Amino acid sequence: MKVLIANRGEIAVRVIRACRELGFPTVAVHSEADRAALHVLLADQSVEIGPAPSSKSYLRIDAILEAARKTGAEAVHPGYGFLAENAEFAQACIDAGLLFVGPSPDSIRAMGSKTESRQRMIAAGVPVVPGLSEAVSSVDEIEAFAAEVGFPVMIKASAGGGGKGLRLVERKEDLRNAFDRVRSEAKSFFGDDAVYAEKFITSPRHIEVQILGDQHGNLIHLGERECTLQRRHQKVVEESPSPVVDETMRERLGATAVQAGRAVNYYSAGTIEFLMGADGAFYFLEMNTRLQVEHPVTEMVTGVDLVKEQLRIAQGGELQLSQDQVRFSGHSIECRIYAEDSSRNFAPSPGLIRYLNLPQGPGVRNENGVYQGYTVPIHYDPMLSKLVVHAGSREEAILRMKRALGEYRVEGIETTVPFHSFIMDHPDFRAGNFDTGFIERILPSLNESLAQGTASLDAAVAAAAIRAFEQYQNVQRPQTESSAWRRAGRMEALGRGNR
Amino acid sequence: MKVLIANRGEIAVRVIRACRELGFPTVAVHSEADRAALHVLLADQSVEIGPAPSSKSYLRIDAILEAARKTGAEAVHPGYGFLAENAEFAQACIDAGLLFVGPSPDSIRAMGSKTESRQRMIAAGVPVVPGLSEAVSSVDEIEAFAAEVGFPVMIKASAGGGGKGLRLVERKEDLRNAFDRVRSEAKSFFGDDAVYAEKFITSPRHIEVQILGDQHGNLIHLGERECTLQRRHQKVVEESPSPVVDETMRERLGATAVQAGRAVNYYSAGTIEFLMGADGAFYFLEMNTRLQVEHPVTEMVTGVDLVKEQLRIAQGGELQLSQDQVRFSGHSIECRIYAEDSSRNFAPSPGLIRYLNLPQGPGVRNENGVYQGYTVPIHYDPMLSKLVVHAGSREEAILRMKRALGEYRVEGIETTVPFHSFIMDHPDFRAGNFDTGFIERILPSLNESLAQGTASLDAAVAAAAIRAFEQYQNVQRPQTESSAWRRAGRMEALGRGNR
Amino acid sequence: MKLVARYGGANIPIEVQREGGGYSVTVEDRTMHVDLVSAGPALKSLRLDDGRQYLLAHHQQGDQHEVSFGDATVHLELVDPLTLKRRRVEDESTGGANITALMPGKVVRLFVAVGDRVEKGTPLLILEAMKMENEVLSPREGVVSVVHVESGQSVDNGAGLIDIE
Amino acid sequence: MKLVARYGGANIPIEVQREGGGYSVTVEDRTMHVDLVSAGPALKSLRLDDGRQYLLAHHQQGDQHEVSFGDATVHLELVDPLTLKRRRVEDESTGGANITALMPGKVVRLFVAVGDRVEKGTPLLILEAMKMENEVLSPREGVVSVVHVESGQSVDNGAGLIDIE
Repeated sequence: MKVLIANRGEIAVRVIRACRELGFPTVAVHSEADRAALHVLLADQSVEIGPAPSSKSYLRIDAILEAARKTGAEAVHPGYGFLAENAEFAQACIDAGLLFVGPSPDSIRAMGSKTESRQRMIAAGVPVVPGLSEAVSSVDEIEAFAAEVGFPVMIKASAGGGGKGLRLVERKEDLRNAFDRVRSEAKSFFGDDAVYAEKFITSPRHIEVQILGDQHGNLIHLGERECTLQRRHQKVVEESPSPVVDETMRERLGATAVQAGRAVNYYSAGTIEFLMGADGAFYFLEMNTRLQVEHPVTEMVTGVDLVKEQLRIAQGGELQLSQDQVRFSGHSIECRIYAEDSSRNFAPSPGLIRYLNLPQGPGVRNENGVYQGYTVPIHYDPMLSKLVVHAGSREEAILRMKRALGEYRVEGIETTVPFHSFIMDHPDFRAGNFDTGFIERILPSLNESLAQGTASLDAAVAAAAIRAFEQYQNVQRPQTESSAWRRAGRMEALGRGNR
Repeated sequence: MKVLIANRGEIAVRVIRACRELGFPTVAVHSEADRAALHVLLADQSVEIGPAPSSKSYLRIDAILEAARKTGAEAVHPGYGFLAENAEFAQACIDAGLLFVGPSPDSIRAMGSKTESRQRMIAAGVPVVPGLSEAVSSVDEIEAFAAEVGFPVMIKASAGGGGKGLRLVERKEDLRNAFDRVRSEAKSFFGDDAVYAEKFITSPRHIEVQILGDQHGNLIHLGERECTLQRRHQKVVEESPSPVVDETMRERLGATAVQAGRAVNYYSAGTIEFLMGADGAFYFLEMNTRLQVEHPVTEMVTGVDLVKEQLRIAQGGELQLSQDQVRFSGHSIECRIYAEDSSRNFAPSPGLIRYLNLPQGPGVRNENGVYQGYTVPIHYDPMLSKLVVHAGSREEAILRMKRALGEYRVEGIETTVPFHSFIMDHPDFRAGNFDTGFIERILPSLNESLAQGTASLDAAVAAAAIRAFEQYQNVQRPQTESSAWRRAGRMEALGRGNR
Repeated sequence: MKLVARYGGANIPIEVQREGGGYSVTVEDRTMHVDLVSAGPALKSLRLDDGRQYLLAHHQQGDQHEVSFGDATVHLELVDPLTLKRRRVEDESTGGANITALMPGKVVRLFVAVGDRVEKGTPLLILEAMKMENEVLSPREGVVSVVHVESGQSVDNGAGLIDIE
Repeated sequence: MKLVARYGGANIPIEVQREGGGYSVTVEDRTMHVDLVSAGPALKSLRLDDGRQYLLAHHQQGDQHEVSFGDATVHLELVDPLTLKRRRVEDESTGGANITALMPGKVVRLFVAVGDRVEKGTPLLILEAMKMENEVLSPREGVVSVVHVESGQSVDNGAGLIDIE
């Protein structure tokens, strides 16, 4: 089965690797900016589908289907992002006679809308964050709601957004005042004084559950992923299992996730995202009807290859495991390596990767999307690669990640590797003690930490001074004895020359 | 605990990685030829211990102990090879007040001698290849022996060697004739007509069992490794589990290996090597009282980090697992990547590694001893790195290995990567159907296969012709428009320059 | 050879000499005996007398040196003592500022034009790269003398954007 | 541009032209429209019209080209038609053979001296590298004219060992 991958970067590479192991030929598609991208180099065939902007290439359904037709592809894997959760694209693939490696367009559609998915989850008995589904006209209705779900509650302007027109209320006495204020703000900001209320989850964690189903009605879960560490709503570090989920909780989360999946007749790999309060209560947030960026941590602890399973399921295959056969072993952590400068407020850092050394050795997995000599373009997401580790326990996994980050070297552009080292060292992270606000809270101490590192100022001065000394010597006596710097030069020259 | 690693290459790197994950500072030792070797670069400290030849550096007990003294090291890990099975070295470390990360000198000594270890195994009830322990003077004694152990038997000159003075006997009728012939050959070749007999194991496999014990009397096994694929008595590909060992057999092998270890009061990691006949009967061959090259395949299927365990055990720690807690999961294969030219009868291929791309992605582990820009020296073993994969089943592991070998690129020197691809594709290997003669038997078809590969002759011609065309264009019009070849050149120049 | 290293606002005297197969480097009153070898195309291994070692990458632009250790980077300037003396005189007359792009990207908005008076911290333009907008602020007060770019234009790393006098 | 490719004992006519952003290459009567880009410091990606692609490394010494695909390597010679004609004339007068080291190593034994008559396959010397001894055989019959090395000497890859006339 020839598979076209409608994506780029590390996820396209991931899918190509899975296809190769299944003996499926692969077709990469790419924008004009991506001819030398790693996913293009690794595929058996490749087709250019448009100019650099995604809207003119990776989001062009017609161009992708044309590439499939031209190369005789029989299936399309959408990866994540781009068209992965676009029901129209899934349908267009099916209409073109291609297998879509994902769920049905109906499942995508049902879970794609916040309001529809919330309604369907409520109907299926899946807990959602308690809230008033309609705007209220009096504070009494909110008081009744708060009496039911408990404080704190958040009063929100129905037309709100951008952090405006909302107010957190901790005590009953403050309700009326807050209600009046939000209404008046809503009126002045949005010209609409409708307000509603939601339960506010204090110090929440973001916990998600991987589900996997086939087209024959089998649907299982593969445990949870801890995705609480986020910066600007972007996940930074993920792990499995979660340090706050025990076996009983895992069974409850898993059963709820399977229930959610069943409600939309789900098949292929999918993820149910939950918000979990400090009290362990959890609420459905949304479903991602596709492979997740952080899927490898689940693969490491369960031994299931999710991408191969997706491909087998798309072909009509049955699940290879029943729920009883799923075994969890050890602990896995993933760090997303971005082309961003941790020391300059995460400014993007595209450009030529002059040198790249990926960490290796036991328990280390690189899901790399780039290579040495590649120029990271300015047009796309700054994620370069994912670094994943697996070890017997959480503590060992953290130390392994720290070791691996120490081997990671990227020259030419800046990356978030030092930021991840900082997180791995943080006592609260080590203790598993964090919520969704953790990253923002620790950022102020990051720069201080970055300034230190293992760097020896004297060593740096020595290296630079020797270089200056050698340059001076070369000017004075061009044919002096060999030096490390010139030996280095010769080695590079050798490396470059033809033999 | 500061650890000195008395070794080089990939195993020294492996030990450094384990130490780092345990928070132990590391000291590398190196010969004059190895200042820029990977193990030296990765260690926290390093000490030069002598000239390039091993006898003047890596085998110098005094120089190594002096390096430990100078750097304040508290423990010594010997790796494998060099001084790893030298009881005198182990004793010298202990005498110098250092922890020796391995078994006791007594265990090393007991298993170091072929004859002593055989006697101790017989005494402990461990099966050895049946043989007459002393020379015989009449054919009747051999006949009685053959009646006891069954045909075929091998008649051997006691003073023999180099494949001379031995004869395989399949039937009783041929015994006398063979006996007379071997005696006369023995007389004429070695001047000594003493002969003896051994049972001959037909189509044997080489199966070994990993054991692990602490200094408190706990000793467990971690299953078997299939090491049958050898070339000139050098292992080429190893895997765990063995395709011919089922759970019952694993328990028998494991129990026998633990019995063997107990007979010499073994602690730390060790390996019992067995010869296994086509009938499943197995016989003790020898014990390796150290970490084995192929230890990673056991780590992949059991989740146990053998090097970390060795370090913990040396510190007096107890085993973290009981035999009942050992779980086997999936299948792992290791390919040893040598600097040898498969297409020229495995001629050594040292030199500068101009370009190196290690395979990555799910289930792939590189135990690398080299890096891009490193010059592989002529003085040592040609093993560059080990490529290890893990997957759910043997079939998936083979396909994963094949995929990973496809990503492996080494420019500047030749390696055995293509040879491994050839093995992975071989139907008998895929069927698990091989014995110790397999590699020698398939070598004649190797060259034929190498000539093919995925190479397209037309693609090669096109690439070369475009290069020639560009060179011609440059001569004609030095400032013509940009070309891929010159873009490449510029990219390299950028990579080299200072910014 | 004597040099002056400038970092953290201080001028530190340095002396470098060849010594056996390596070098002796004195920083202020601390003398190190070091050994330096290439480790591939980008890295070098620097070893001190006690065996401690660093895997580092070195980049240079004129007298500006950047030494990267993987998890941290040190920036410093190395000049010979004469240059330093000359420089001190020049420093008296403060010059302008040339603002350059710190990353390749696209100018999506321009806030200033030639002749505008700017304070330190005044937003000058927005540079977009990798789905993120980055505001470029004026590093000092002054008057915009040149605007090198226009809205919508793509720029390379290091390209001149705006000059302030 | 017209070329002749020599491999497998045959002379194959080749024509290369620039075409759009890529090239058209004709090998005998087969015309390919190809696209070629750099992929890092050592590799290039070559793509044919139908999207099939190859990640290859190219090395060259004079007219000798080596194209490596990772699991297989193709050696070929590329000359222009005129050179080929000239070469044919030279080939008539058979020359000698200069045996060079195919790997760096150490000469551990020398079997021949200047003036010795050798057959094709006569062992000339043993070169040791990485714990293995490698016998170097004479590629043709003739007389040893120069011995460039002595026993115990270390040699680099490509170093001259013995000349035969």
